[in-house]
Amino acid sequence: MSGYRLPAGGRVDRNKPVSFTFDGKSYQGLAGDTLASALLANGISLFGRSFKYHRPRGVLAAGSEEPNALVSVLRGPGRFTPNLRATNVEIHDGLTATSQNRWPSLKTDFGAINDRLGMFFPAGFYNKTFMWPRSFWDRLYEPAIRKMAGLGDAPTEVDPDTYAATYAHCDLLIVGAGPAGLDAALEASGTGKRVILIDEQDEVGGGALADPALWAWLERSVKALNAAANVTILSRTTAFGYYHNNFIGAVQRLTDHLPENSQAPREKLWRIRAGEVLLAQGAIERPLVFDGNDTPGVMLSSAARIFANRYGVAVGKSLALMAVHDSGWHDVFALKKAGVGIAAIIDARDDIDEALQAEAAALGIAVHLSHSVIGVKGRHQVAAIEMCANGSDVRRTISCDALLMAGGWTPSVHLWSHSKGSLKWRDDLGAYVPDQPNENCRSIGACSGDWDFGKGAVFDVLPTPKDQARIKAFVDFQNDVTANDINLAVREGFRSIEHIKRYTTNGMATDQGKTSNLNGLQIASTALAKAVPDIGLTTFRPPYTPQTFGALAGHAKGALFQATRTTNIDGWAEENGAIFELVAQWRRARYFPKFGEDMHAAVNRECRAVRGSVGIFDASTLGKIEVVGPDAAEFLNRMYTNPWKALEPGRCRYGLLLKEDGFITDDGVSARLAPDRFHLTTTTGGAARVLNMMEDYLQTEWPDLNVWLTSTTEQYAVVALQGPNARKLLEPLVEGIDLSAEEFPHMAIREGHICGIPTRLFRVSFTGELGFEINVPTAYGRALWERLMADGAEYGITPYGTETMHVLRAEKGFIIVGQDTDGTVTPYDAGLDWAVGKKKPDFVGRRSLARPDIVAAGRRQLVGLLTEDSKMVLEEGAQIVADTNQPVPMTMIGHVTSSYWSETLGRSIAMALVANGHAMKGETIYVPMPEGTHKAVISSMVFYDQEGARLHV
Amino acid sequence: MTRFSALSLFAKALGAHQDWPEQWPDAAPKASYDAIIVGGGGHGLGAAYYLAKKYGITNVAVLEKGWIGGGNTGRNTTIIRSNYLYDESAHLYDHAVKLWDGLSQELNYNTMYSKRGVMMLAHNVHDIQSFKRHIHANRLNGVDNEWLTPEEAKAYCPPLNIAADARYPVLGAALQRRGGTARHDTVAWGYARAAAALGVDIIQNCTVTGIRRGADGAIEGVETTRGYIASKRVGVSAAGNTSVVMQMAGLDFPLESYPLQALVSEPIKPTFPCVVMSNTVHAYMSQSDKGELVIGAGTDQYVSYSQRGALHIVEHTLAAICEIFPIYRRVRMLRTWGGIVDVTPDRSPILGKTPVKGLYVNCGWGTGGFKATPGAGDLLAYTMAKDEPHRINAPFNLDRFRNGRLIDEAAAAAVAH
Amino acid sequence: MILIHCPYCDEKRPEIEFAYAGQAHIARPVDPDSYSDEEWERFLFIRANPRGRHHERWRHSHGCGRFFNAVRDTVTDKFETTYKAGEPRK
Amino acid sequence: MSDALTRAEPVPSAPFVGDGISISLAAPMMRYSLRARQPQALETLLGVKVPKKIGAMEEGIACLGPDEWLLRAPIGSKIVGGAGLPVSLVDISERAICLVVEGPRSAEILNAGCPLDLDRFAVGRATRTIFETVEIVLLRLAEDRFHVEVWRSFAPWMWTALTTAAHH
Repeated sequence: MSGYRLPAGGRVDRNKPVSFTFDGKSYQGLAGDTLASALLANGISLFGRSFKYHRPRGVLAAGSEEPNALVSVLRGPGRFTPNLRATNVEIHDGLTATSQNRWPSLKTDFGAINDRLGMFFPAGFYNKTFMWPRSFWDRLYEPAIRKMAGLGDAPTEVDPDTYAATYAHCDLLIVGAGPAGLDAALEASGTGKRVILIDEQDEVGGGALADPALWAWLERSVKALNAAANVTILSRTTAFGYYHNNFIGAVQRLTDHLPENSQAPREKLWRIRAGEVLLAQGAIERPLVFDGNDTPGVMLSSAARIFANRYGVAVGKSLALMAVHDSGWHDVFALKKAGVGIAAIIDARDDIDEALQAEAAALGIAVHLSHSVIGVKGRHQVAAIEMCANGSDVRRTISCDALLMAGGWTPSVHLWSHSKGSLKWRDDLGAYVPDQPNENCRSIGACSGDWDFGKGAVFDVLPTPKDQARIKAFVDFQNDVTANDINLAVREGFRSIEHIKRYTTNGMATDQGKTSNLNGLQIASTALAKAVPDIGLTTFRPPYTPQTFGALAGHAKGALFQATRTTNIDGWAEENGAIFELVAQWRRARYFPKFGEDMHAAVNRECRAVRGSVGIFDASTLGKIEVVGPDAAEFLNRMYTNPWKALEPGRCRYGLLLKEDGFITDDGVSARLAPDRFHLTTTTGGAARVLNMMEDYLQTEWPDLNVWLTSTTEQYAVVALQGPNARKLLEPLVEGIDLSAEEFPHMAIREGHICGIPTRLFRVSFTGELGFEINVPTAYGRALWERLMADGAEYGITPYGTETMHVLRAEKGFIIVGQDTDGTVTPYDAGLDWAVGKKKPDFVGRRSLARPDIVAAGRRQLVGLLTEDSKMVLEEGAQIVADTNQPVPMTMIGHVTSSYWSETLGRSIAMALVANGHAMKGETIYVPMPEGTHKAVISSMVFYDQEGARLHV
Repeated sequence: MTRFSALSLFAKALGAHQDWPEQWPDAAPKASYDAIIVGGGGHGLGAAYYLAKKYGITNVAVLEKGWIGGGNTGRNTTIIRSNYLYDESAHLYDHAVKLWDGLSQELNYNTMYSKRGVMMLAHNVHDIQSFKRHIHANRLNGVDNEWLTPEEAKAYCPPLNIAADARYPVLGAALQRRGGTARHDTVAWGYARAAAALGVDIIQNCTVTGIRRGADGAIEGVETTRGYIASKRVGVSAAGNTSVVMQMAGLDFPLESYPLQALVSEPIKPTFPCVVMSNTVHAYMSQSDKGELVIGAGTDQYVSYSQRGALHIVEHTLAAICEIFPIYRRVRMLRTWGGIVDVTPDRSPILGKTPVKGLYVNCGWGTGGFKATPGAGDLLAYTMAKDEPHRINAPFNLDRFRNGRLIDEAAAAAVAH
Repeated sequence: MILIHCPYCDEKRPEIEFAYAGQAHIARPVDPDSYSDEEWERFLFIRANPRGRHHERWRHSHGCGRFFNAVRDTVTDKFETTYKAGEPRK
Repeated sequence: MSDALTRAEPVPSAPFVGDGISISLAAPMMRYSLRARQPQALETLLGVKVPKKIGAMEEGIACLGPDEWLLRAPIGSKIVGGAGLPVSLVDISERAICLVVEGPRSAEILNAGCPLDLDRFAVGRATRTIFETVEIVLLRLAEDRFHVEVWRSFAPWMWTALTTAAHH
């Protein structure tokens, strides 16, 4: 093709030349050009290669429906974007674009061998072959297929750009700023409605941009809208999806059109809730289906007009038109008037409006009615076309360098369909149009089927004297789907349009069938001898055009991806070299290595410190719920497995919570502060779940109870002081609480002050040592911690993390819900019979404990394990068997839930769920590991201080 | 049945592909069948095929309300794996994986089973414990599953971000090398073609509207939009619509149907060599033979049959993907879609007999049914042919919800502390 | 993201403020012990899961915090009504 | 007995000031969660007026739910206990911090992550809501001034989220 810049016209700025490169070669365009218009102006016709056959392809369209002209753009390190449409890429100085899916070059592409062999690759060919020999699939066929796959290259570096997002609300959302959308916006601009007007192009105007007669009106309209305080115009913004209750997703492109990269967000996601939606998205012209219709230079008639009128670019020196719709005639007249050479008008219809014929004659354009193009000469660009009178086989050749197709119009019903509005078929348009809305939504202008482009006829494949079975007449250009592929699918028994789509991949390319769906339907309709509405319409799914992952997600990247919850003491831990672990949403200090210790060494030291003197632990993440009201005890009695009514104020109790299915879901020590006030604790990960569960029962099942639940997890920082010297350290700092063993026994709570700050002081222990958990208002957590560290120096106070906490509690046989239980464990399985109120008539989960399988023998029960080799620490998760002399698959009787080196005991200890484990104390079990089988004996879970002497001091 | 091969493809090409026969005839319903399968997805078509192939029951109809393979078979992200924790699950899914291997040859239809490996990421200590438990259980069950360090995981999947300061750092991964993907549509089509060749009627656009039971309560047949069809054996394999069909037989089921979304990117050149799953971050991704990044999103929170999901689910999913694979932020999402997944209380399937004589059920696969396709089909066929479950699917009975013998894989991976 | 009318706040609020809470009007028995295993199974696990009109519970968890009931069409996802907990089935 | 302990806050003490926006940490205050079936019970007990409509705010008390009020008052204010009565008064002074979002761009910046229609969120309104995935209590004190109450552990995230939105 030999496109060129027209001497005048267009909306480009002829005083602002822009330099850019395509495939390494420099070109000049004008400000306002797209990459497509600029390359066309430079005489470029070859833009890309098709997906399957690697056929040379040019520009088909002028907008976002373009299936062929896909390019990659590089904007510096990490800023590589594949698969952009040249018709949407705005040029700027320094733009670096490359073609795709070709090797070694666009002109000489070895992949084009596929085109020569195309007869062997019809639709669905891969279903039928690559099966023999079987082993070749993994090693040869599939790798080869994958190598051919894909369009543009994948990015390889992390994108340095940022993305923004927002919610927005309006009374009226108008999608599409063509004449219909602008008119609607103007009408609403005088009202009190909040209006948002969205358009995907860089400039509002839509179809008016290609109609100079409307430019004056356009300028006035835009000025009026810009002046209207109630109207927000979002250009370069694509409304990509229409979701429930008038919720529309849109992406605004902010920086890609600028020559320089910046810190500004590249794109912004708009999540818009609209009172009413007006869809004014216009219509897309349909290509025609005939042999050679994919040759570069064959394009939509409307696109040629847009290139000429909007960009001042003639797509060729001599253009022919193949029309079945009047709109093509008008395009050609406009082109002719703009100074573009017209070779001929060919129309497959015989009955053409006389006024059109008269205008063609007046403009000196040759007209061939009842004729169809049957072939195209030229590989990288159109050199000539072959045509034939319909029904005849007398062929005529017409020289031209571009062929325009006017196949009629397809209303853009995509968003309407997303909204689940219904569609109706219109035979006269050969298209679906909106019927009944499902939301407060209207479709206006061309996308509703309401337009004045004139009449047209509907064809499936243009008449041809050639053997239909051997022509290459494309329907889906990007995916290389031909009319014959669709016929083959029908022949092979695929009858639903969804099947035909999936079998042929018609409409599944990156343009999502914008130019191919309707032609595919017509061809299938003919092949099946069924009316189009009887074979259905494939569903439109968001997004309307492809949208970057970054826009949809990128605002929530890095630190903003998901909050990491930290305690008031976290900063101290970080400054003091803690190694952290993530527990639920929190980050917790796992251990505090000193002098290059590994975890093992650090944990051993921390354990020795707690057992020997005193350790300090940040327990702030434990969930806390304050339960207040006259019925507080009654409520807890119904929720927890054990009795709560008799608990005296000032005392604590271990609470075990089941789900209604009888399995353990949470536990924690809770305190009664007053007859009508409890301070509950939950596991770190269970806090929100437990509160929600309790609210559910309270509000739904027992609304008569006078009790209220308040989360106080974050009201208190909790510092655990554990070890024989804990009391000595604490005593001088506490006011108003007698810490003596008699006055403040294990499992008690007192309120008072510490260092002048109010505290709820728990005497509890998860370590088996004398211990306190000091609750203070959160803001003082760190200061208290630092004070204790300072004052505790004389006792060698040692901060410890979750790992040491785990070891110490395991030595005492305390379970961790979620580690030693897994959602399938009952209190009995866990050996917590003592925590189940046998006399209580009911509690959550009680009935389920009587189900047949729950009372049956053979359940996995929690036990202690002592390895025969005391130095051997079993791996957590390791499986247990009773008999090692069995083939795979082996019968497993349990698994190791917790396993540690116990520094205190000088040996390893473990906990395990073992079938019938409670009855197997003293029996030997086996743990087969890849490196060998370990032997262990089932034991009590309490490995240290079985009498609890260390607690009650 | 015309045998598919490179040779037949070549021969037909010379005739411009004009004489390919129908892959399966579009059957009209007969008055009665020996067995009826309700639901023309991969599972149902597979059941019909195995009934005919292995158990000699060829007078079989598959009733599909729309087009075959149009439900979850054609809407899922095609992940295949069998590294489940419990013996019951491991045996069930491994039965399927063994059938996937060689399915193309068995059906003479390339299902494109690609053993690309399925890697599950561990992001915290709890994940590590849970994955190790899986790995050891799998090893003793003869199911491959191995532990990878973060560096090994990165080597297996180079786009993976293993930076220690990531919000959800990768602390390791469990890899099942036999896991992978297959081409979803071809599984339905391949079974349909092979079943039809054995005499099975594939009946599309045929919605079951009622179930007829005799005086003794046993199944007599089904009412459909295309008339009454008699059969003493009816297998329901209707995924999200199972509750609706079961209610026609007077059975209430422990099922809820939720919308599940998935999405693909535009095709890009090969960049992602395996399947990666992160249950903690909710990200599931592979790359298709066509070059699209195939991404599984989460379910919406409410019961729905609308096949329409919410935007915020997609936002969360892609945020997760971009955290784990930050090089893909500039890649573009091409298409999203929704399916309806039927979920049981323990999130394991129900596959076996029902309280109604002659009525069998295969449902409750939730988000993971595709991987089980050949196994579920085979076991449903066995159960229908013998009127008793195979030992592999026997544990997946309805009784477990009464007696408490649940098979709760998700609970086993539950997070607390 | 659907909009949900909270019967307590008496306004429509976005879905992400709410948590779905399953089928509505499944009352916990006053005396679970009197339930047979079958009846207990029905209470725990059997759900209507209809195509169409569904009685369900929601919690305005990031709002007023209340559980309430709703009738919603599961095919269109449209709410017919929402009403306060404790009010009779609509 | 000992030196007083000092507070540690989760966000910078220096305000963020941007184009048309400032974001700053409010001074510590006393906060109580007040619960009762009837507002009169609280009014009698506390001797204050309690707003009846969910979302309304009067004299530092915001009605967050049908039986829930958030009381915010200067540090050192006194509140009675209500022991034995069918009410619940819980001290949550330190559970959250308050970010003051002020300036003509306040609503725009809050809408980066908050899905409410802030044009329809009048001065004097207060509600619990969500910002992306983090729960907040949002109070509008003036056309251009909002308070964002956020739990302490989420506060660093919220600070980053708001200041990032302000940068955009």
